[in-house]
Amino acid sequence: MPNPFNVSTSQQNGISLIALDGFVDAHTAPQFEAAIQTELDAGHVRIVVDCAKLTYISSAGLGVFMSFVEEVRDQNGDIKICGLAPKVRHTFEILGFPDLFEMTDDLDTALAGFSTAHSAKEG
Amino acid sequence: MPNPFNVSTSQQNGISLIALDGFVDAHTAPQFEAAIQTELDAGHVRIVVDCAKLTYISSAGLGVFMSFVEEVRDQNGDIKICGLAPKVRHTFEILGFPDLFEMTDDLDTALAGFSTAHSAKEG
Amino acid sequence: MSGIEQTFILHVPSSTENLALIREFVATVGAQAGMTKADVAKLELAVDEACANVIEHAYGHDASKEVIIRANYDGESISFEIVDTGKGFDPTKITQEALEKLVLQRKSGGLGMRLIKTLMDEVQYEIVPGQKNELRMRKRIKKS
Amino acid sequence: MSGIEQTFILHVPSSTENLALIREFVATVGAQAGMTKADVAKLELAVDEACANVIEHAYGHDASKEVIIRANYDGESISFEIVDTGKGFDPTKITQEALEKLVLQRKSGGLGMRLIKTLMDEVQYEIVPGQKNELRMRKRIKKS
Ligand SMILES: Nc1ncnc2c1ncn2[C@@H]1O[C@H](COP(=O)(O)OP(=O)(O)O)[C@@H](O)[C@H]1O
Ligand SMILES: Nc1ncnc2c1ncn2[C@@H]1O[C@H](COP(=O)(O)OP(=O)(O)O)[C@@H](O)[C@H]1O
Repeated sequence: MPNPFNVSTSQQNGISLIALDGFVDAHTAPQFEAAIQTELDAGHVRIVVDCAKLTYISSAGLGVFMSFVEEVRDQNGDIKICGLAPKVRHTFEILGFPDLFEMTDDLDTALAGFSTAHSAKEG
Repeated sequence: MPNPFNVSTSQQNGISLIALDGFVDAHTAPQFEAAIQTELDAGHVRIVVDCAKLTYISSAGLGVFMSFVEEVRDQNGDIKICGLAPKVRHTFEILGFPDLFEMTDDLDTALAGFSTAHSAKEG
Repeated sequence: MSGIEQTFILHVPSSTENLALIREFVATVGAQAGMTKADVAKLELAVDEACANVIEHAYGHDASKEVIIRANYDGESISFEIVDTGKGFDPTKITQEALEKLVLQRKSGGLGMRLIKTLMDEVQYEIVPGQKNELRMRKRIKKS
Repeated sequence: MSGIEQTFILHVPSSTENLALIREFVATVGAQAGMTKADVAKLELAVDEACANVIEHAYGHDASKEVIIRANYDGESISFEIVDTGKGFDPTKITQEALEKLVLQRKSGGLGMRLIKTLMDEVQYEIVPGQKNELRMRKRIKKS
């Protein structure tokens, strides 16, 4: 069983924290997608994706961020990305994600971003 | 670089301790062979092979034990095997190694075996 | 040793389940070719994207079909050929939309080929629909 | 899913350097076939031994030659075919000496085929020297 993947969701002060662990590729991205969809269905639009344990992501995983962010921003929420390791960050960077997504090094900064400004960063 | 291998030799009270770390296959067995040969060349015939960090062994590695043990026993030495993990021990067992080699769980027992009886177990 | 040409081939059923094995294959061959760790990571991603496209687009997730990855290196460069016998497409007709536009359109795709082209030094498609579609890509080996 | 037959093929240059990749290939396919961890370890060792024999004996360490490993599984069993075009041999002429005797003769070899036969449920050689030598071996899948 090479390249395991796990996604887990928790709530912190009204913010949904989705933690990715392992490899997100075309095989595992649907689990990540389902985790975000579950939050939207529950009306949760303030989302932080904790990537501290993310070891690999392909465009299938990046597509999950892309396809949901407008919907949550329309509802005054956002999807923030935190904790990317340099190796994985590179993939986000070459596709221009830093221009469109708030990416922070640590979780606290990402969470704090929501408490100071409840509305989303405009793309 | 999958399946790394490392072999390191140290001396303890006149006993040569050869520690195997990682994967011993037909590719890496020559390094193990060279480590034993080095001891023989130095006249060291009391050898403990510490397998606590050995994660894999194929017949190429087992052949190293086989080809040297008579020579060291002829000189009143021995090659003792210690610390095998269950998964690796299985390979030694299906080929009958426990009948011909002294195999101990821990290093101290293997080392003590030499201090109580300097001569070798007879095959 | 690095001067001699070395060829490795992997055939797997066309399922995303096998992308992990494909990446391990690429990582091992890339490391053996003497690529840096950073470049090995780029190869893994490029080949993953190419194979994910074959699995999804060329074969429409039909796991009875086969994806073939051919790796080749010498002292200069490493190349990968991804071969399928699926439906094919015209790569010149694929327009690369800006990320901002994809996001506004709530698209989840459209980044794969861009990644491949960014990560590799040479990328070339040879398409004969239904017969044999081949994506050839090459990366120079930096001395690490 | 496990009822459908799945085929995986790996071609590598005939060098012991590639045994690690071969084992990873076997481990991944074995896990996907639903083998227990203990049985996956047995498959890895059996295929390693078979390929090491091809690299050493069939091709005499000529890395320009190719070792081919074909894996196949369905819900019942997993099989591996190791194919070479090397010198071949007559497996019925190989006698299995007792370990004690090998040790007394200071032999470093002679254990590989014994391991393969112990680890697998079925082992079969088909030898056409210089043309195509094939070792086919099969193991039943225990429900884990
Ligand atoms: N191997 C292929 N076979 C058929 N069509 C392909 C193939 N690769 C890419 N395509 C087409 O090119 C488009 C763009 O591919 P890509 O940039 O990888 O994004 P995505 O796969 O996310 O749509 C795909 O949507 C598909 O229509
Ligand atoms: N694929 C092969 N091609 C040619 N000869 C082989 C092959 N496999 C095994 N043999 C012969 O059978 C003998 C026994 O093989 P084995 O039991 O694996 O022990 P070892 O490889 O350590 O000698 C080898 O020494 C070799 O002569």
